Amino acid sequence: MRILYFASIRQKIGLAAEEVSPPPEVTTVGALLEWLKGRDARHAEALGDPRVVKVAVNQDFADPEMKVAEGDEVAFFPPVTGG
Amino acid sequence: MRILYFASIRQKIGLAAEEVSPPPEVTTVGALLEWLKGRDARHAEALGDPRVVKVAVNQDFADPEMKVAEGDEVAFFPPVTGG
Amino acid sequence: MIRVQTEDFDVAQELARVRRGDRGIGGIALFVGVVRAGAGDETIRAMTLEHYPAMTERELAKIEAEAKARWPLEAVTIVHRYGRLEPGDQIVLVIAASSHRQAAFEACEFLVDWLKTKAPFWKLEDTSSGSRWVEARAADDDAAERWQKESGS
Amino acid sequence: MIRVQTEDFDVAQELARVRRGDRGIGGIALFVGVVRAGAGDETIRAMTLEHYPAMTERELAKIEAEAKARWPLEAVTIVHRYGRLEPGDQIVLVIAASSHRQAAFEACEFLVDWLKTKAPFWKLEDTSSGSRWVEARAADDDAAERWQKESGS
Repeated sequence: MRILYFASIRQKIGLAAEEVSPPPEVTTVGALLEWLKGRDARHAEALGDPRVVKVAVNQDFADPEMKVAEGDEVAFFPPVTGG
Repeated sequence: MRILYFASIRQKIGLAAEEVSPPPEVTTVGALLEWLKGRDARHAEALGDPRVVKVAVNQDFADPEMKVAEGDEVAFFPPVTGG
Repeated sequence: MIRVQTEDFDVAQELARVRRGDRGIGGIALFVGVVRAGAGDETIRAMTLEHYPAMTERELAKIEAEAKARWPLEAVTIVHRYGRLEPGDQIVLVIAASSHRQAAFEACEFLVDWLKTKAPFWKLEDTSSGSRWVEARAADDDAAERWQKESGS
Repeated sequence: MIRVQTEDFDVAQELARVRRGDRGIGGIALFVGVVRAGAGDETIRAMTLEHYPAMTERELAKIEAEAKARWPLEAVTIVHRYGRLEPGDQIVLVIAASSHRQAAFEACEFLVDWLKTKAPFWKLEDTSSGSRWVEARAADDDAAERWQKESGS
């Protein structure tokens, strides 16, 4: 599973992308987020505040309940500020 | 008093401007309009429908009650369609 | 900046003039009105805009002042053409620039709505079925009316 | 027409492209977003826009399709820049052209509101007091939200 980080979340984690293989019980966006937060202190801090962590699965905005699986591209980022 | 006509009203009357000297009892826009309508059939027809006759006195939109006097410039025109 | 002219205008040049030197601008809303080629089944061959010069200048100045009083604007531009125009020709340009996009959008729309109902211009269309004066639309009055309500409340 | 690019854009050229060949257009609403020089007491030296390329294209296409479904539009253009920009630089251009001005205005405003809340761009400001990520504004969410309500009713 390919994980992407953008903007302040990318800066805090210090990575733009990583390949991960979460355990089989990680089947939703919410579970994946919790699992990633358990990786190290930087992940925990960068992904800690649910109000400022937005998620996209395969380039579409996603809810915590949404399913994720091997092969998906999952992106974590703060609220967008374009325009 | 200088009278100006624009657009369809100008076309119907066949004049863009005329100098008039209404009698002393013509002191308002409304009275002036009635007096002009009495001049001839073309004036009567062009100025006959109050819904489509707008008035400006000295380049400001005016109501029928507004005063007019010697030296004023009074314009009659249909509703505007600019923009 | 207000101009009433027969010549065409250059949107890029007017936009550059608005932006020049003002570093507080964050959003610029523009409106360009053009002559349509037809309405319904008819073909429009040309359009002639007549206006009341002495009054036009005054009304446009009032409209501009009103917009500047209502919104925090860094710049306003109104360019309105008169004379003979053909389908595809530009008729009017309105630009409103502000530090905030919402103010720019609202002011631009307000200016166009007021132009349509308060600026002394009249359009004569030369169509495939003859020449005729464009009639004022109730929808334009309604569009202008909503700004009255907002100011009165 | 959607483009995401580092290069600057030419408003006149984009406007000409929209107008070219379409004789049904009566009104064109445009919005140009530019980098402000400051916010409050701070001076902004530069701004860097980051985006999520694969998702940006998809979201912009969705936003464009949504606008075309809601309003009778003859043409839509969205150009959004990314990378490093300086005060006064253009960031985004939105053009909506329709036979009716009201549709052009509404669609243009809708597109800008949705861009602000749905397109995956992030702004890093380099200010006189350090570098910091621009925070999303509740006002932008509210502005986008009103279009949701209108569609849901």
